[in-house]
Amino acid sequence: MSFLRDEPLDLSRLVVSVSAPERGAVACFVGTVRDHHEGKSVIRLEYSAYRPMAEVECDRIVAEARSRWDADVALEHRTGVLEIGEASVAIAAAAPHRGAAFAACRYVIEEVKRRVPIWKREHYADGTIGWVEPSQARRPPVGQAAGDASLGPVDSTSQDDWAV
Amino acid sequence: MSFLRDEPLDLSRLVVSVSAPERGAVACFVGTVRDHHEGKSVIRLEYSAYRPMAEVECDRIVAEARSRWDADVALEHRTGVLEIGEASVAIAAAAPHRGAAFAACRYVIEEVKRRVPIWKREHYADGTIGWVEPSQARRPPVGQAAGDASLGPVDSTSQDDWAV
Amino acid sequence: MTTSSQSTVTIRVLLFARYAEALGDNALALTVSSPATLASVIKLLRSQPGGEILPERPLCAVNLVQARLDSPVEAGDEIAVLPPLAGG
Amino acid sequence: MTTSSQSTVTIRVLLFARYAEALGDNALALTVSSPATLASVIKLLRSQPGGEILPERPLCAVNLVQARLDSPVEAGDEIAVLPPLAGG
Repeated sequence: MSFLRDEPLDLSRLVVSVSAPERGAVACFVGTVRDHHEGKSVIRLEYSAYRPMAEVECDRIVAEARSRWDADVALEHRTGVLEIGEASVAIAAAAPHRGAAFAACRYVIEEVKRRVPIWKREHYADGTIGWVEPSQARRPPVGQAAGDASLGPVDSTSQDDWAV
Repeated sequence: MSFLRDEPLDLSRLVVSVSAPERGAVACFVGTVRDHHEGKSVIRLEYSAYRPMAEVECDRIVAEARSRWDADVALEHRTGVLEIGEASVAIAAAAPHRGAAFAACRYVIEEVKRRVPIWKREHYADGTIGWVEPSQARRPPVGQAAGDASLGPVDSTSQDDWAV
Repeated sequence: MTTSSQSTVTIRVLLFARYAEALGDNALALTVSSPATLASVIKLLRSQPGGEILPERPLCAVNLVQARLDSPVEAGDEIAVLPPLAGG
Repeated sequence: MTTSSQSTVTIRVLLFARYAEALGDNALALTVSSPATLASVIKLLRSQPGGEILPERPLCAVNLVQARLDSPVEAGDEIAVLPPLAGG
């Protein structure tokens, strides 16, 4: 199975894939392409990836979420050109109870943003194009060398951060 | 618009209804019928409601979530007979950022369970039928009169409980 | 249409789920002293056949809004007595 | 296929997004002293035309796993230099 997709994502398919008679709670997340970024009007977006590593990293994240919350988890990320409103990422997490489903789902989107080697390039209404840098919150703290970021899994002591 | 539905719920329709170019994060929740409850094998489930009050209460909950998190929120709850695995409740919350989307979605499911006058009757594999009482966690604290539960909106000081 | 004498009022009460089953109907008309409160309606309801299933202080709504037991009620109000909720 | 002399090794480096754009290609072969580390590869990469865009300590992966700059690297390893991630 591939986590990276060149075709439109289908949340319903993910929900079906994780649902089961013993798991009565499904939490989902869909990220869609916004029409603006830092004051500029965006008309379309292009996602590229270091595909083999992105697949491996997605697989690790999903496995971590499954084992931590006894959930079943499905994840897909778009690559290629996306129009405004199209889904860039879709996640479904099913568990016997909703707390675990929400926590697993939230964990996966945070870790995808933090660890999966994917980049995006925005096409603006004024004809310019720009690589999107992660927001301030995701840059290394001030005083640390730029780019000296870590993408290892969160250590187990921070698991509570994901409780929802 | 009606929040109570006699036909199968469609999460995709809810996601589309809340999505917009400026809201790039959609968090969803789907509750499905489980095949067991307190050790008994469940074969089907029946939801009934005090419909006019349930509609009003759902409307209030959605309005609260919208205004607290600047989110757009859609909610549907099934009534009638449901088979195992069918969705009993579906929620989609869209916001510019994922924290707000998750918090709004979680708020709605918790409040639906706490405040909306809906009841369910389980049909068991052994031929018996039982009204489902809320779990221990949702019963009034020990020492409080049975049934003396409140279904008013949470007060504003407890808003942080819903931060995700 | 209900009519009230000088000292009593007839209140229509909606019942649901387990309570409707126990009391044998999903709506009952009860005549109580006027002025009436939710508490006086509940007290009479608990004395009906099957009414012993009701707790002393059940969840109640008047005109679609949760109401305390000391709330006054009048003929024409939509009174509902709600078993523990189980939606979601 | 790369060959190494007694004192140097040729390392193939994958580049992505902004870095690939700046260095004009999504893969480069660099010859560095042996034994080599990620740090020695990055140092040489930063001296290439366009390489000044790289931070001193970029995010790197060796064989699909994030690696520290003091990690040893050999011919045949899949070395990747990653701009700040922007998935999701």
